[in-house]
Amino acid sequence: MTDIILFYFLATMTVLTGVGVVMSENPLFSALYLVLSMTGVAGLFFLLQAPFVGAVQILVYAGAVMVLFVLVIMLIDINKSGEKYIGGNAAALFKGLAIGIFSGLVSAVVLRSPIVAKPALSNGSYTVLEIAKVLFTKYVLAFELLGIILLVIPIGVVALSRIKGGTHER
Amino acid sequence: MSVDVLTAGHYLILSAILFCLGLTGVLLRRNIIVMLMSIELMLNAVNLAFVTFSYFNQNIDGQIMVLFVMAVAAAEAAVGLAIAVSLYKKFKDLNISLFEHLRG
Amino acid sequence: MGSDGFEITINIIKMLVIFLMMVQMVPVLVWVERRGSAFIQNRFGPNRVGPLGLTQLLADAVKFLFKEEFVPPASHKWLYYAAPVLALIPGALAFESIPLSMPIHVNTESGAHTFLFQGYDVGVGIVFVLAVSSLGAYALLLAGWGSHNKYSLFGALRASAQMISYELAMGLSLVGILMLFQTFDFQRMVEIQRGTLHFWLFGKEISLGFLPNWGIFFQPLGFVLFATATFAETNRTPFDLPEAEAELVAGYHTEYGGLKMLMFYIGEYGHMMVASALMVTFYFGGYELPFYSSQSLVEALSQSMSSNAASIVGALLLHVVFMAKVLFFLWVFIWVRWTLPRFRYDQLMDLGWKTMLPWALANVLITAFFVLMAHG
Amino acid sequence: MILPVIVLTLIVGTFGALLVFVASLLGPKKKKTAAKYMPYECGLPGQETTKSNVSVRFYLTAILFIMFDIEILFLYPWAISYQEFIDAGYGAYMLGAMLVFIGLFIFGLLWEIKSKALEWD
Repeated sequence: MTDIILFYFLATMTVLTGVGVVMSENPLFSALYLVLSMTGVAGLFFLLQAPFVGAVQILVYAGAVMVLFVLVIMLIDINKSGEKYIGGNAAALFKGLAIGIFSGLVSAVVLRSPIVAKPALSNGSYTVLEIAKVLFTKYVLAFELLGIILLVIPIGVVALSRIKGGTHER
Repeated sequence: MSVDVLTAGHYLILSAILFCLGLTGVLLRRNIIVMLMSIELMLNAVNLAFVTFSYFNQNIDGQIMVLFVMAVAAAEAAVGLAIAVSLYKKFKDLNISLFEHLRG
Repeated sequence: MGSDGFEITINIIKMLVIFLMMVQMVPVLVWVERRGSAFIQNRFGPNRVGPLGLTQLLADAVKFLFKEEFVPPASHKWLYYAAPVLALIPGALAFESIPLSMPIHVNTESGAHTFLFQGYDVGVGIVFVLAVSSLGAYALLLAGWGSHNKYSLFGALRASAQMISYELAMGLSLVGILMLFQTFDFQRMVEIQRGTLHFWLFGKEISLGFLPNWGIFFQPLGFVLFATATFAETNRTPFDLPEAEAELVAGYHTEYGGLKMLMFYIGEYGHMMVASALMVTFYFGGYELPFYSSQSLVEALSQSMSSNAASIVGALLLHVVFMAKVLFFLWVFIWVRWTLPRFRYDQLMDLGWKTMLPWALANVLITAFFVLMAHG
Repeated sequence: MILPVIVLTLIVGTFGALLVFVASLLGPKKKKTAAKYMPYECGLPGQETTKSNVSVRFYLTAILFIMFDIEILFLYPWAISYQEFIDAGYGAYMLGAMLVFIGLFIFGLLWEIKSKALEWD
């Protein structure tokens, strides 16, 4: 019973802070709303018996990526807040229409899919050992490729900051 | 969609709502950094769907996929922000329409 | 949280007690710091108010309570007030997931209950503590940004840059611990560290009877890295430069006074207590006595009293052992503060990126090699 | 399993908010003088230093932190299952897989140190 209450509490928290991210005037507040939304999603991961992924979500997203966002917003500190939204109302209308149709399609597919009505089979949670066993046998190539993708960050960012007018210009 | 037991539908609807919120953010907002944040919101929605399927189908690959999605999303956010900072240093403003100056 | 009402109420009361224990430890630590620094500098320290100056802290707390409420002009009210509250949460969440003593087994008429001597048990122990302590950077950033003062913003940026740099070395030194103990769960770690030191090397079993089976003998370099990283993580000397330079005045909490300043102190001392509790659990055997396992302690006690009482008294005794170890490390924090000089900012960051990180990587590789070679 | 964490955050949040609220109630309400509102500085009156771009360099530290944080993150499942793989006889294979990953990690770190991106004036 507590799972249902917990789910609805976390769901409303995530959705409301998600709306806050899109709607808020000051980019710093939208960043802080996003941090709350991410911890809400991390709580949902714990609810879905995935404690390692939930802790990783807080560690990577809420603790590292969002600190970078908040840091950059504070450093750049653009105070002339141009208008929040793009384009005239014609463009906005089309975009709103597109989003409405898209969300309608997605929810229709979700509601009609057979998986929807089936409650969970057993609520045994996966230990990190099982995650590790599958990770290093089935996905070891993806694991190595990920190392290379992550190598993009330092090389790319240093090259970017080296260009004329960059922060670390030669 | 019964109320007394939690089914995959509850989580998938929530994931769909979050995804559409992120989509509106990307389409409507003018500031580049808020667009990057909306993309992060969409990726969070995708992660939620992955973990839901991993839990309801008793299959571990969903959680491993979430780890990979997080790593790639963090790399994308890092490089995206580096571009946003260099854009700000050049134009003193963070506006999506600044990308019209790219030529060649 | 437990199934029936009885367990839920007990668990909520337990969480409250452990949180209040953390909060009331702060005046004790401030007193130890002021007396300790006086002892180091050959002076008396507070001894006017009450015996040995003990109630000096009560007087300070009341004084803080009645300080004038000051909000800097044109500051972001929401962020300015949210920062001190945010400074408390990560420390409390982390401290409640560390086992303070052995679990208590009580069988009442409504069936057998086991109560963990810790706030709650999240499936993944270490990663949750690391994740929550990485949220600590927000309190600094919001305080720096909210008080609308250029210097406090610089102090906040420098403090958060230092905090995230040293989080890498802390994370890597934990990898060595994980290879050793094969589990994220603190309770399992403390059980592994029981008895006397024995390990396999190239297929031969070596056991040194005179040493306890603590983690520090397996991971000496890991301990040094972890201790230094936690010093930097809690902004303690010699890493407290962001609030000490002349130009930064008092760093991110310049514009805070009265009780809000006290809450930043509670946050800092809370992080210090979490750091020393982690050091004790990883490297010094947690709540176990060095050679005398907790089971034999409970059996010895259960001769003289009923099994429920034996379990409770045993848990309390082991809690005293745990607190003695934690207090020793807290004294080391204070001791270092009043002996070592401060780093310059670029020395501090170079140490974090260019020496601690490579050494932590080396520690991971060495441990991996020895674990592989252990069974020959 | 997550309920106690949420309950604790609420408890600590209300405790902190209560403290801040009580402090604002009890403090005396003095007249708001101009001198009081000068940002608190000590030493020489600060000459208005131009906002040097030193502050913008901090974002590079945060970006590099993300990369190394994720690499450390992938070391955790590896460290947990390392002994299991050794008992199953795949110890060398696991060590090899990890050496490649840590090799890329070290290459990224050396690239950083060589390119003097981690300079703090």
